[in-house]
Amino acid sequence: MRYTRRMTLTVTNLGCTRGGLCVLDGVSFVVKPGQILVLQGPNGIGKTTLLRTIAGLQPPQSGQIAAPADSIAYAAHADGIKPTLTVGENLTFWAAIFGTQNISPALAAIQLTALRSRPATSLSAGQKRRLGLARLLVTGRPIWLMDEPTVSLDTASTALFIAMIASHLGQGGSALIASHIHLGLAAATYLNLTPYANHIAPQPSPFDGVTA
Amino acid sequence: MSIWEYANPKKFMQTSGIVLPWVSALAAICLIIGLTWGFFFTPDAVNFGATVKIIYLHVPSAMMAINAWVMMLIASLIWLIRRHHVSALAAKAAAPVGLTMTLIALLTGAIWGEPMWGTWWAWDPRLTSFLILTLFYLGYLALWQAVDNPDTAADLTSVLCIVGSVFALLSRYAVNFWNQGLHQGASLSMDAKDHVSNIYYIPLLISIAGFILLFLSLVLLRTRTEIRSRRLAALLLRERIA
Amino acid sequence: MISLLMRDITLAMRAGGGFGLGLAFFLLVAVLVPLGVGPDPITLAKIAPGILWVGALLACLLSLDRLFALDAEDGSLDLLATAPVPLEAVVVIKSLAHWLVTGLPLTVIAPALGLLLNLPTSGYPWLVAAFGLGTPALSVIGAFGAALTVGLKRGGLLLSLLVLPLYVPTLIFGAEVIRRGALGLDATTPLLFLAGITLGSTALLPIASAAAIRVNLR
Amino acid sequence: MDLGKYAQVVLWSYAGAIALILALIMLSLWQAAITRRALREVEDRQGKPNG
Repeated sequence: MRYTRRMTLTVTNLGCTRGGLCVLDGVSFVVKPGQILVLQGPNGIGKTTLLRTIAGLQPPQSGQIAAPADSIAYAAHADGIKPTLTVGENLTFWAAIFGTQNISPALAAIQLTALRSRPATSLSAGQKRRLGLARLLVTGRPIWLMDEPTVSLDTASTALFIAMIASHLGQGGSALIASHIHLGLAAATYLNLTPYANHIAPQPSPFDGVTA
Repeated sequence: MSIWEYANPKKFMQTSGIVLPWVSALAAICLIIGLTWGFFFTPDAVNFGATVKIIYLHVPSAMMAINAWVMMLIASLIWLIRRHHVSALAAKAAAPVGLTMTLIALLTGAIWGEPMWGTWWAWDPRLTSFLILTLFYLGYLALWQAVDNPDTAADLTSVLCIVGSVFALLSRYAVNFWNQGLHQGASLSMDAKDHVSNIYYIPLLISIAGFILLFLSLVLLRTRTEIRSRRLAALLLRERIA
Repeated sequence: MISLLMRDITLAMRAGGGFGLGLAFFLLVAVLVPLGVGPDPITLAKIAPGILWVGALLACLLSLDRLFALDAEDGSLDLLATAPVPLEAVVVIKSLAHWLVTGLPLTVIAPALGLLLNLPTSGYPWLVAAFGLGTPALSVIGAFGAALTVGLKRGGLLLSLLVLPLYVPTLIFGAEVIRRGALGLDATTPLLFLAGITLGSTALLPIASAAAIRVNLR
Repeated sequence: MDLGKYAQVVLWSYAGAIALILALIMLSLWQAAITRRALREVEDRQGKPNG
């Protein structure tokens, strides 16, 4: 399916917090259709926090996030799969939420068609991860936010993931991926978040100046 | 909705530091005058005997129990809309004081009712609604304790306070519906002051003023403590990451 | 949105979904009380409305703390929050699913338990009416409590402390309907109050619940 | 100042109420003192009282 409108994600001077603590500040980048941007940096630097802020799950402390409405699909560490439901039921549910009717192309893309009627409990971690990626396909949204997508994927699945991404880009989609390992994606540009990490400047607290 | 708004806890600390001694001194004076006058210098009421003296505790504490919750409601709204940290902490500070006032109202109401109703607890609608108010206070305080991030805690408790207020009002009238009520009738009605003949009225006013000032001074004191502990947490946080 | 409803119901029906839990608990309460209070039919008849309602409250409360916590643990709540579906609607749908799985079955078997508690015959139509109109409020108010405690560690106990005071109006009016019905009196006034509370909370509370979930997801 | 047969009732009410108020005042003062001492200790350690 072709993404009709051209969707660009522009982030300017973004600052985000975790547990009241400002972890990243002044982050700016643009992800045009057909592009992948991989966010790199050591664990705990705030990759997940940044993705959650862009996905709208938490308010930014400063800066702007500009993206057309309903254009962002977010895939977190946890895949949102119900173990007691079958693969088909899980995917049909998410497809219905996003208004997509047919889940077979998505299943085919991640080669889980054979397991369609198998309960999700019996899936391996890699298969669960692939089902999570298939969920992105059924959202029909061009900009994908993915948090460590290749974790627990074996080499075959990773190749599958790369092929899926490539076809997504081919149809005018784009992806923002947080990963601490090198994905080996040809068309990807990399952004290291270390310079934006904010542990040097002391936190401005509303209670400054209060004395004993 | 930026993370913290200019609400200047520092300025609050300065002004409250000046005001607190005066308010607490005034509170002490009013309480002492109101209660001693009420206790020693008022005659027995015709059908109540000496128990009429308990109104100097029951009426003010009952009023403060409700006003404390109203104050917490307003402070919660200010926090949700204007993100003023001081008002969120003031709401947190007022809760234990409101709870104590409710317990006092319950205690004095139950003891006072004993000779009239023949039992220590008579499930009278008004006393029962104070019992329900106690549950709301306990729930509110428990929620503050259960959440670690102070800003999340402030948001959640504010929402609970708003919803709780609606249901407290509903319970207040549901309780009337549930029991026709043994509560004292018009002769010396609890809330309608105009029924109280004036020899009892003046000390009642003073003790009400005393309770209001006591509430204010305790809330100011406790809010200052909350602000200092938040400041302490911020400093420790900086120490940990520096 | 229907898909969310269907999913929640199938989840509840599947193994470990806890469908029969509330019903079994309600039956237990209705059996244990006479064992505790004694078989004397007159006393049982007098306390039957209250026991049935308290049993219903606790049965609903039992399955509420998992309402959002399950979705929060496996990430569905995050994904639902970023889906093109308003969170308020998600809360309403989950409350409806909870009611269909817990409140409705309670309403169906309540008359049978009324027999156990020797409820006078004139009370049964009012019993079903009261439960039918009152139990949805239990689910909606309970969902608010579940939303407040979704991220907390020991949320279950706190949920009861937060939600039970909010159940007081429904409990009082609900029991009043059955009590008057049992005496053969006309109980439409308390029934209207009961319905009013249910409609009011169903209309307004999801907004507060969704706000609480957004705060907890932060 | 004879309290009549209700003496018990009145005295217990006053005693109970005043005890509750004093307990709350003591608790609040105690908490204030602890927090203040801890804050002063950290401020001295960090050497920048105005933050």
